[in-house]
Amino acid sequence: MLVSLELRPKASKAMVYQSPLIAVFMTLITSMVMFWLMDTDPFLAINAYFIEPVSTLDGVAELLVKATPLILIALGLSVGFQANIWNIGAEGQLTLGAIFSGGIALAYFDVDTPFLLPAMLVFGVLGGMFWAAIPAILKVRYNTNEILTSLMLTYVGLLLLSYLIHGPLRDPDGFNFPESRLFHDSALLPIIIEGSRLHIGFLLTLFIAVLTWMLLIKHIIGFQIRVIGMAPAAARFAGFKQKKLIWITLLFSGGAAGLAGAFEVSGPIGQIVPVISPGYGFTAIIVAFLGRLHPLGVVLAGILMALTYLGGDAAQITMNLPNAVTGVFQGMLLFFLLASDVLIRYRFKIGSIKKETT
Amino acid sequence: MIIDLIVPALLTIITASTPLVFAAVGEIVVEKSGVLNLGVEGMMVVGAVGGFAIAIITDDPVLAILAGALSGMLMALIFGLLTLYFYSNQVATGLALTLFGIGFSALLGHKFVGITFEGLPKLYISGLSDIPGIGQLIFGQDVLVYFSILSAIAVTWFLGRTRWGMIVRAVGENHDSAHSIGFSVTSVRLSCILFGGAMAGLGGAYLSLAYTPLWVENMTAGRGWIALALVVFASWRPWRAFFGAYLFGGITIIQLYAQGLGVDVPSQILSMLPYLATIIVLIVISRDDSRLRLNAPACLGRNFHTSG
Amino acid sequence: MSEFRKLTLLTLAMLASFLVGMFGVAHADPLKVGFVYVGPIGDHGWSYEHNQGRLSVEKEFGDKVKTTYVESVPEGADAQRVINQLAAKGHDLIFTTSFGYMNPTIQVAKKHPKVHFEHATGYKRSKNVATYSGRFYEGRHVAGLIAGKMTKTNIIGYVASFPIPEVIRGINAVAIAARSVNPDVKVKVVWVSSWFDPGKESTAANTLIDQGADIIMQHTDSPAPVQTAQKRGVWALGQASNMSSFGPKAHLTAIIDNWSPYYIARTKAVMDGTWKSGDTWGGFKSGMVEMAPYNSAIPADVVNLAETARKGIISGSVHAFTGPIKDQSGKIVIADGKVADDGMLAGMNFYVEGVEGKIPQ
Amino acid sequence: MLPIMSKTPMLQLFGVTKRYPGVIANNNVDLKIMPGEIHALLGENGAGKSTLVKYIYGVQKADSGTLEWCGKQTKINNPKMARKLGIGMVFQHFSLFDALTVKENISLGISSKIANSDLDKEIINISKKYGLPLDPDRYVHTLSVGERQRIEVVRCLLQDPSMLIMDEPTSVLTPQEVELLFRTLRQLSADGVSILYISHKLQEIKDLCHTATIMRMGEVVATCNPDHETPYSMAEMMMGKNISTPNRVEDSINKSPALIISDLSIQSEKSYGTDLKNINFTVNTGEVLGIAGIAGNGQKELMAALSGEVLAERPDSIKIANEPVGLFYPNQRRHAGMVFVPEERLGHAAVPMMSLWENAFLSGATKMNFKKNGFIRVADVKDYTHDIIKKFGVKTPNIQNIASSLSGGNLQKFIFGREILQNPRIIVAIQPTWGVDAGSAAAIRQSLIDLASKGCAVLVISQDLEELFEISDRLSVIYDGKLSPSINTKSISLKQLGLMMGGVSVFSEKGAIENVS
Repeated sequence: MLVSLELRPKASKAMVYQSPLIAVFMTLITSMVMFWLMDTDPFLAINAYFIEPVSTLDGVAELLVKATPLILIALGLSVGFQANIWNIGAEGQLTLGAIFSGGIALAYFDVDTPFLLPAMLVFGVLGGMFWAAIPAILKVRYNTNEILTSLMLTYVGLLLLSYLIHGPLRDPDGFNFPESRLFHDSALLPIIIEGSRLHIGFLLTLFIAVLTWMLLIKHIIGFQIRVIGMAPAAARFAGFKQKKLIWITLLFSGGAAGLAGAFEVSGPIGQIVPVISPGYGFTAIIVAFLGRLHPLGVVLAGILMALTYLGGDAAQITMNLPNAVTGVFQGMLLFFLLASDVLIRYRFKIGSIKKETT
Repeated sequence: MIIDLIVPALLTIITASTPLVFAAVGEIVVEKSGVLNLGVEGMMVVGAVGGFAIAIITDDPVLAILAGALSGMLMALIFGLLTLYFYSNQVATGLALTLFGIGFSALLGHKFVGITFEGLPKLYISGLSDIPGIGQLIFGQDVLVYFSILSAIAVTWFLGRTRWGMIVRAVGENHDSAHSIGFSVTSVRLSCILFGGAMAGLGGAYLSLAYTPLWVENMTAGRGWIALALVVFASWRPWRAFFGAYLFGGITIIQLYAQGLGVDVPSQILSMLPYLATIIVLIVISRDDSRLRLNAPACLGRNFHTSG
Repeated sequence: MSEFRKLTLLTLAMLASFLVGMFGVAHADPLKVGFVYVGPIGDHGWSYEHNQGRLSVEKEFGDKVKTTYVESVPEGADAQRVINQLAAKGHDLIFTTSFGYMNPTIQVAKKHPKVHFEHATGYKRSKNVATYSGRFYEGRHVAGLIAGKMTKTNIIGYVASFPIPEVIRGINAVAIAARSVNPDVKVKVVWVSSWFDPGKESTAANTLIDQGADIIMQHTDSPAPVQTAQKRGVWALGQASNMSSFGPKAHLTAIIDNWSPYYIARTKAVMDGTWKSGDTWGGFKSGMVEMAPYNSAIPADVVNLAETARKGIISGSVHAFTGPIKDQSGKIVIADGKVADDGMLAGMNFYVEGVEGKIPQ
Repeated sequence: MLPIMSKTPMLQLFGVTKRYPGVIANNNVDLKIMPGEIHALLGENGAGKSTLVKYIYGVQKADSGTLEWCGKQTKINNPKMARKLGIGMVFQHFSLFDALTVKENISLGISSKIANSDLDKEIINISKKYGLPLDPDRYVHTLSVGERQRIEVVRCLLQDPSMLIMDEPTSVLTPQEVELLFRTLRQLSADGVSILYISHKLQEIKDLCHTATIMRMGEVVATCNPDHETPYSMAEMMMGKNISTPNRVEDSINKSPALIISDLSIQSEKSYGTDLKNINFTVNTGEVLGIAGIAGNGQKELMAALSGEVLAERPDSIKIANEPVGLFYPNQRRHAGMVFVPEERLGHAAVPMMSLWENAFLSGATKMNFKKNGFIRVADVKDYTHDIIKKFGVKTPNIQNIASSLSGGNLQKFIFGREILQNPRIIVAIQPTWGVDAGSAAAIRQSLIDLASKGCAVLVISQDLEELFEISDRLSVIYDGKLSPSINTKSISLKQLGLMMGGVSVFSEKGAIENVS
């Protein structure tokens, strides 16, 4: 092997910023080869993925609409992941948040009050927290693996939504179709850019990103979370209570996912429908890692991820590329991003003939 | 006669459980070596399309099965290269693998939508297979069903009784020690990852070759995730994963049966049963902390790099 | 590195402006028709058939049209964005082919009053939003007659997706038709809570066969139930497209969704400037619903029965929901001699006599 | 005397150099080991001993240099090859697998494929021959540290090695066990087996070894015959400077009970831990109480019980002066004036990947008032960190550097500084100088003595008997979760202590003490 990896004495600060660029560059090269092999003009395809979606104001607004739930959920997850709490059931928590907040909107359907929207958001958070509290209590009381319980509960949550939308929450005038009534204006999030769908939830998400940053970096809770993630024994030594942190991180991530659900139903969707999230809860896991579990990184990663989805639409519309290409394209981008992270802590050693024993 | 009800139900359970057995048993080996590959779904779906494509092109079931395994293995290779040689985070890489696999399989399978073939041939032993009831159950399955049972037994034997199995466990238990007494952690793990990929590929191929012999996009429909849950459910023991898969398949079928019999419970609530049952079993087995910890590979999910 | 990146970006930006320029010029010529699909076109069911309709539009009009499709668009926030994209990119006619696209379509239509929208299976219309759907229950009626005649066990197994009126209507149509020729028939329904999960659909079919069904019908999109029926040696009736290749022996016939005539007609209407909003609910008569070729195993008299019914439906002498029709409790819901009106059909939410179990609520 | 066997050296190294990023671990090292020779490799932590033996054993590659085995130039690519050549190694941090059985562990470490049934017999044979009893079917996690070492030794011996490498083997053994091990090693030496013996315990080397190679900062500084040297002269060569022994000032302050433990019993949380049984002791202000014992006899559990990581059953089983604190959590105990230094520096006392100031915050937060409404007062923490670094001579370029970038000694000084600057009434430290260079170790011991002289109650739990004799006023022994009454350090011999550590109840049965003394 002529190229080997060598541990850097110190993590490279420069590479923290450069490695994503390297990854994007590698993705560009590889995907252009792929497009070329598929008899598609590589430059047009790249244009469709990266430039076209954001070439109009409306496009930018849509990008941020799409990025909002991804960022919000990933913020919550990144806090948990830092503490080694693997909540991968954000999809279900989002669904419960949507059910709770949408339930309030429907219960007070005829009431026109400025308190309705805040109440919906609060109930959205509570719904997500409720669903995340189940893995929390099972982990604290019975030591049950939260990866699996939160995942199983996602399926249960989606079926619960299906049950409710085919029954109690159904629009009474909707010919028994599985949709709720459209919410009244008092249950809808204010729009930031007139004529677009960009709602105030995006600003709230940015605000939550700042709060998360403060919590993680400046606050003792964040310190405890990081310690328990990196060295559980040191957390015990310092007197941090593990069970309390399990509760905090799961409720935080569940609450964030629930809020994302509330944003979706009170923002771009405006009613309860059988499919509220196209898998945001799972995609957000990747967003959290791409963002290196850092709030700022999560915001950027969320926007990048959203861009690939919008790019996928654009590629279908303008290039007639099948949707499957988007999955492949996203996968490659992620692979390169994940692989290039190695350069932060390692560097390439070229020309070394001595190979490690492994 | 009760056997007339039970035998067909068992036959249905076998087909529903076999893909889970393959994927879960494969993942057990991967996790025993200390690697958490969450990309099972992605490997399965690529295995499904790979197996089906070769079945249509060559019309040779053996080649098709091999192609399914190989497709899963190639996907696993991506995961192995990233996590073992580029030290990427295993959780994120596994998820990305699933995302990639679903798209990639759709791209590959484009030309095979709407085509069918007759499916894997079933064993027929004159006399034995004709025994009413159990004849078909025991002597009338396709080769992959037998192979799935064999694989659970073989992996149990491999991990528990062979030197190589011991090495796998040792690497998953303490990769630093394993390295210092001279085992190549990276090669052991790569082999396990590839094996896991091949098994997931077989699970996927079973879906497209035997369970429903056709290719449609995203046909694994979340079975990879169930397989992952089964691994912990089984506390990393292949034969328990085998029974776990049959239990899960059984509950799925019982709820469909209940509907057919007109049980007055909303179908969505019945569909929750397998997931709720999994949670309950997880609670029961997790309560004994020490036993779980003894079986769980200590290095699970941690990357290894020689310190020099 | 950053130099190269700049260069790449520059190139891409140039290309982008070039592209925009091109669109400005190219817009006037062919009519742009957009399609939004809920599933992959590779599902061999619902979205597949809509895509067949798109292809026939292309074939019919050649380079006078340019069609675009976006597949696997989730119902929810994404739908509105995609529909809006199509409208913003200069499509003159947009077909949104899933019920869940109803409100997004209405929303986008408000913003683009000059674009013509066609929403499948919904009930909300506006000046530039028309709705259309198929009277698939007419096909179910014919299928029900065949099933009632062909069953030996008098149990029809029905693999169903979600309890929406459209699916329930189909189940009832089958039960009514089958019992009209064979009063002992019962319909057993298993809900799989999915439109598309071949494995689960196959398992559900197996379950029904285990419980005595010798005819498998389905209102899900994959051909797996047909395959299963073939494997188990019982009859099957396909859904949405001709599925006989998946079970040549078992496949009695299928109800085919044929969107082509409608899509061609509506495209032509836009070209001619005669497009008007409205609701089209087409059945056998308009060709939107068809029966797949009958299996040669069906006796001639049964084929006759089926064909008579089909022709009767076309001529208007036969209606699938003709009273007296009783619900499960035995109460008469459609009086003797009356037929169900479209309002009742659209919101149908009860089982008729002969269907087992309860509708999941 | 070295038995003369052959003129050809068993192993010879020429100019071995190994660089790590930023460090030269081995610089042009030469080494020669004759057949049957017990050869000491002596040096402080970080002198490059471990790197060198890892090279010999094929675990790591060198950047340059050659190796001759039995006079032939050889390249050892991996441990398997080393074992094939006849090199066996007993690691300092055992290379064992907790979840596997003794037999499985042994079988993994040997290249020859001895059938399972035979292996059982072989293990028992070797065990008997060298007095190393082992049960092949037990799981490693149920074994004591001493037993674990036996696995490693037996594993090596099963392969009839020509050379045995032992990395700090005696640090976990009682003096009696050490004697037993030495007997085994001498027997092997007489059979012609070469032994490369790594240690920094000078007396041991003098007792056992034929030759000593002394390393410092990656280089060989001397090769000598230990018989001709004094421990002091070897220490000087090893350290390159004079070593200070702690100064003890006979105290004049009034002593009063500071930490009182009465009838402390705790069931271990871990399935293979040691239960604490009726532990009683008192530490007075201004004195150092030492607790000796072989690892695995309840030290960790005792430490956890004292620090509050595990709570006692009753509040009054642990008292600070008169205040019952048995049900206090760690930070409540810190408020009451206790500080703790756990055994594991990285991962327990400090978070490896966190900066020094964050690690200062880790245990300093409570007592030093570093929080305001839950937010961290970063500036104050950083001042405090600078203070620690200055007062305790911690060598680091920056307080932003992560804990794992510090050498063991520097980090341990930092940890002690962090705790001591909180002005404790009571300090509890376990293995305070384990794996720490001699200079830092001396500084740490001195700081403990100074602390006592200022009126602090000091409790030191350690396996290092020299250390305990050096700093303790009184000594107790922990064995199987039980603690002996304390004895004045001056009135006990090393031998007695050794017997107590081995479980002989010297004090409860009067006769026993007379038998041994």
